[in-house]
Amino acid sequence: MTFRSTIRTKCCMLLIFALFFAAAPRLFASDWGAVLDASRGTIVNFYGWGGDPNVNAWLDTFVAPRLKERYGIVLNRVGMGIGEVLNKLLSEKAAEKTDGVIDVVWINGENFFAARRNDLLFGPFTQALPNFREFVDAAAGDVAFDFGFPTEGYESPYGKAQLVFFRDTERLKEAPGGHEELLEAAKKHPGTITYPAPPDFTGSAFVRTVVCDIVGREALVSLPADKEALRKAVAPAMEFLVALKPYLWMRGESYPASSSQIKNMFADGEIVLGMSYTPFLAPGRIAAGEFPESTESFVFEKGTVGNTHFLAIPFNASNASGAMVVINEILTPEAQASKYDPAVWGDLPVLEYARLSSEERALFESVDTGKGTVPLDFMLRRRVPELPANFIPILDEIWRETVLK
Amino acid sequence: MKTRSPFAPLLLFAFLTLLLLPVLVLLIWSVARSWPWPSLLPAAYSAAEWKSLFSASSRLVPVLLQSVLLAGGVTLLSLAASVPAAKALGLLSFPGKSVVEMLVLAPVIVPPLSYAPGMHLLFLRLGIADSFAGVLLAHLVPCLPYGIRILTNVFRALGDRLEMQARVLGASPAQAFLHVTLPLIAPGMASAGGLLFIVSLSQYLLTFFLGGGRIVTLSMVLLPLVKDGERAAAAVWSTLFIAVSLLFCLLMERAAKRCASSRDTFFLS
Amino acid sequence: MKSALRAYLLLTPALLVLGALFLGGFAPSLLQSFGYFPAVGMTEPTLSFYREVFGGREFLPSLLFSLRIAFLSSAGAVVFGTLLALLLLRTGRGEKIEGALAAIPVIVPHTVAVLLVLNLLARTGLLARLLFASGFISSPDGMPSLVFDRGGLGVIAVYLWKGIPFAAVVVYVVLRNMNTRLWESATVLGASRFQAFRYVVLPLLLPSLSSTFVLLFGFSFGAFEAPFLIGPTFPRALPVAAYSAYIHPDPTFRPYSMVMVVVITFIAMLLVYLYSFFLAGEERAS
Amino acid sequence: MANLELRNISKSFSSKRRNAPETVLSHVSLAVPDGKIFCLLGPSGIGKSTLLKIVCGLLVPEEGDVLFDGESVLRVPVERRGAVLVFQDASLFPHLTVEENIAFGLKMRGASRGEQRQVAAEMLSLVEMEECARKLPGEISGGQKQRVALARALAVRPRILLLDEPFSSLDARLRRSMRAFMRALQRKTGITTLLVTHDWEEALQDSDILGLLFDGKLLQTGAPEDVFSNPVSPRAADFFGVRNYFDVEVRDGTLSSPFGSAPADAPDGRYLGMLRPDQIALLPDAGGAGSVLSAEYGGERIFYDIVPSFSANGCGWSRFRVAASLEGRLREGEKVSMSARCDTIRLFPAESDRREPRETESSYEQDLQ
Repeated sequence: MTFRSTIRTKCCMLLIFALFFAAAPRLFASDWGAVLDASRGTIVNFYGWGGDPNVNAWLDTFVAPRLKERYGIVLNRVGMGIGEVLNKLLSEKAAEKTDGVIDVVWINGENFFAARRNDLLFGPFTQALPNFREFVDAAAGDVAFDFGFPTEGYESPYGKAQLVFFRDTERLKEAPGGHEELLEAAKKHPGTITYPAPPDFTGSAFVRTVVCDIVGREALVSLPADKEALRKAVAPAMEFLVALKPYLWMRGESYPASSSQIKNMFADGEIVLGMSYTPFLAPGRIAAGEFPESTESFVFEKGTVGNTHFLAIPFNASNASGAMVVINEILTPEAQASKYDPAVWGDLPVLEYARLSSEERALFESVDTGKGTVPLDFMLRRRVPELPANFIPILDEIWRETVLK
Repeated sequence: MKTRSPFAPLLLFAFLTLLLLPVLVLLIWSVARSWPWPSLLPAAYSAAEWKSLFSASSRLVPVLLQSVLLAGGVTLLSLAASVPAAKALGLLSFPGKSVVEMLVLAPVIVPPLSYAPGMHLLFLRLGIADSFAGVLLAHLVPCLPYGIRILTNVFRALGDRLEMQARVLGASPAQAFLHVTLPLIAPGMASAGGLLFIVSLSQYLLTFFLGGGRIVTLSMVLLPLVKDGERAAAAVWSTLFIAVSLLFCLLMERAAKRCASSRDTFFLS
Repeated sequence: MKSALRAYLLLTPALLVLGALFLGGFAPSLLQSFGYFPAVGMTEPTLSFYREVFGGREFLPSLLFSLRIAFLSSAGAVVFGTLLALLLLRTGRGEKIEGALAAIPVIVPHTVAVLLVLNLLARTGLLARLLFASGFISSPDGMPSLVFDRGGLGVIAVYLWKGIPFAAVVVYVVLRNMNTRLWESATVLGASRFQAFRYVVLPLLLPSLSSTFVLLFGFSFGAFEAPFLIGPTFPRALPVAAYSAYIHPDPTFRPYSMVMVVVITFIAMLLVYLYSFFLAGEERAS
Repeated sequence: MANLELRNISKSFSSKRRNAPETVLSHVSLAVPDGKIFCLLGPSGIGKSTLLKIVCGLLVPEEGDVLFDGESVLRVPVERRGAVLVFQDASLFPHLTVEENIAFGLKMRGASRGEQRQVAAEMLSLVEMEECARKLPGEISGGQKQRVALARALAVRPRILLLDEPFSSLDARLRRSMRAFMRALQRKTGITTLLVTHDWEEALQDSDILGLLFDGKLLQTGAPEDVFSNPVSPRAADFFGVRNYFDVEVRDGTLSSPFGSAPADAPDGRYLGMLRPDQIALLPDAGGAGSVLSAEYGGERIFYDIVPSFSANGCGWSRFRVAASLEGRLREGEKVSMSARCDTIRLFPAESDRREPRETESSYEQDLQ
């Protein structure tokens, strides 16, 4: 790749984005019908983490058939981690590939931050979605900002999640209300507590929860995204995690690589306490017979981190209009209520309750959140907003350097 | 060396058990619904994972089709390129042969991680990234060395006397190849084919990088299942993987045998 | 000269593919490792990424970890494989088992082998359950860490499971083709069974054993799946560390990944050289 | 050095193809006095080599005993038995130099390096191969390999030397010189030797005692000249090349054969008579009892194939082989009369087991091999 061609691409991109900025709202608001027409009969490639069979099944058996039926769109779900997706986009950008295969990408946090910084996303497009305009409060903190970074219409909310712990009440009698009690519990049940290693999404969120529990979110948000400054600020939290280490599974020498492993280990009885970024994971698994009936969810007194996860469209999506139809469909009350069901997925809805009709509200109220859950309002009151996106990789690195070593 | 002592057969049995037992455990996992610690056998069995394998959302048919077409195509192309190369390496001497031999050997040891990222950039520019053709080409790199190596040995064992004999008897080079060399190396090609098919089928990283998630083979399905600890589903897909490989190998073996027997009649007639 | 031309002509398709894709695929990695990555605006070649990676706190442990698992798994495979081959030969069951034995490690990919090892050796795996049933341990925590452990035992187990049958078949074929009179001559000259193996059979096996060792070493050193799936969190095997750096959300991190990729490739090429050296020895011997 | 005795050795191998075990040796007994060469002659098969492997301990007999100096060695393991076997293909260790090959046995016994080197040098000079000490087996000729193999065997000062067709893979000239070399070496070292071969000339020339082994049984043992001239059966006679057979009748102490009559001390009855090719004389004779079918020039002799006119009665050969001097060469188709001294006719029972030779002598010899 020559220097000149890079300049040329950059100019082209700028021009395209400028055009969209200026024209998008009007264009799409009036021409949703045109978008629907353009997308009819097309295939939309939906890229996202494929590690949760419940999520996969929901997309395959709920979303896909509805899209097929209503809009003639074939949804092709591709399981791929967001890191790989961004790298792929990056390579495509380097090679000036304009007809990319990824149409929709499941994203948030530091990945959205990185994607935006490298101009890997198409948009802004959210105002063009009828359902977004109708049901979503675009100004709400967890919609307008993603890990402290403005979304600017480049991603549309998909669901909300919060880190939730679960324990086997038969074996771990008391729910630890904070980090000290977690340490106590670990001392009492050595080798049966662990957390996934960051940069796993859940593990990383656990570390941030501990950081917020010990240092407090307020003490951090105003800091610059500088490794040394952050290292100093979170030092007490890292010290705590080091102190916790000897009592962890495998004496903290190794950590499970993913939250799904935590799930298996809990199901096998290898650990007595687990955690998930899917708040309603436990009831679904109890119902499936994998988790013991005595499983119960809980959150820290001072709360656990929570965030919104989003859907975005890559800069070179071949089927951007199809992608918008898919995203719009996911914002329907039916879809949001469907995935809210713990038996289906257990993901929190992103729609503004006040904007729903009574029938639509009934959809949500009829969902049985099942056994062993934390009540939704209780949980939301103990929700700590995520730290700024660009802190995340730095915190993960600090964890690797101080705790893992 | 054949002495009778009960120790050796026992040790052999232990060895084989250690090697084969895991496969049996795999089969049990594929029908286990719940297998809590510390039971030695599952607490509940169900065919749910097998049923879901055959349901539409598992995409069994497209995955199988893509896997077999890809591996089959890679096998054919690799063989086509391996035969002439192996002939050159097995029968001819030429300057730079040792360098060529090293290059031809290299991808057996050098991991795909070394060349897959760069290859992806290359393919993006050529416009064949995320396509079946791209993955097909990419798989040639780890597969070709095996094909060349096996067939080089075949050519070396065969020598060029018979082909020369055919030429002396009036066959053109093409005729000599078609009627003498090809039937003779066919069994070697068949057994090489079995291996190539499996090497291609097992490629994860290359398929992942070059297929961009669109080319979904058995390996692509398997790795996330294992990574995310979906043990029962992983067991089911693993069994399927082994079955497909085994089936292809058996087919190839039969083809090799048929080639061999037809070779015999060729000699007799 | 004419035969040389013919040889090159015959080699063209294969060399075209390998040259263009293999070398052409490696070239960008090499360039990026020196910080030449125009797509993200990095155009100044520099050695700083090498300095940073080599000076980083994870590189050396990762490299040593990879070398360690590669060495232990391939040495183990060669030793146990030889033992298995001798057993096959002694019991006279070789002919029947050889084919199946050769097939198993080939048709079962690393990913499945990982699953097998997990099912067997994890803390709640079958081995732990057997130990529990026989009263050796009282809880999964009493089970020694065999997978996800820092020593990489789980990863080694995967490579052993694949490598032992492979080495066994290689050794078995060489042993079977070896003149049994050499063994007999040694014993009539006064060598004990061990001496005959040590001084006659082993030296003759050595070229095959070495090339098998190098081949397996190369596989286990460069392969990514097994340490990715059941390796320890720290240190990560070099290919896993390279992969993780590769999928880092920030593209300017990619040169770090490529430095590791270049190191892996360099070591692999050394192994290729060694392998072809031993292979030549093997061909001379046969 | 020791005398060797085999008593009643039997051995069979289970055959995969046929269910019944295949008997290779049945009740073989023989003795080799100290310092002598015993030569075991027989068609190539597993029998002879099996016997050698039993002597050195590589195989265990099902029945019988092996004694060195009157002591059973069956329980002594192969590496301590002190009987060294030299294989047909020399079986040199390809990764060791000639010197290291020769010193191998000493090394196994834990001899010092100096001793190893000294003995190796001694043996190398014994087999006249000093210049090859540092060469690898791949770099020396076939005859040299055999000499090294001999030296390697002698280096451990074995009690018994076993040679399994040691020179059969060499060409004729080399074979002759190697045999002479081996004989001289054996005389020099005085080592008790058991040699197996399928070459009857070699067996006759090289042995002190000759044994004929066929179908796992020892047919005849004795001094070479005795075995040669007084075979116990047609089978034994056939070991030494083509023999001529014909009907003989004895009545009242008189033998009558196509070659005339003579007194005989055999009981009355029908017999099978045998004459060697050199025991028959030919004369051109228009009214003779045979005609020349073909003549084959054999250097010092000419071999004629004669079609006798008396073969029709069913018992004798349809063709005779006669060795004649070069003088008075006969033409093909010429009528001849055959004569022989009737007292040299060797008599066998009429129902003796024998085979008609095939078209040519050479194919018959191949058959023997």
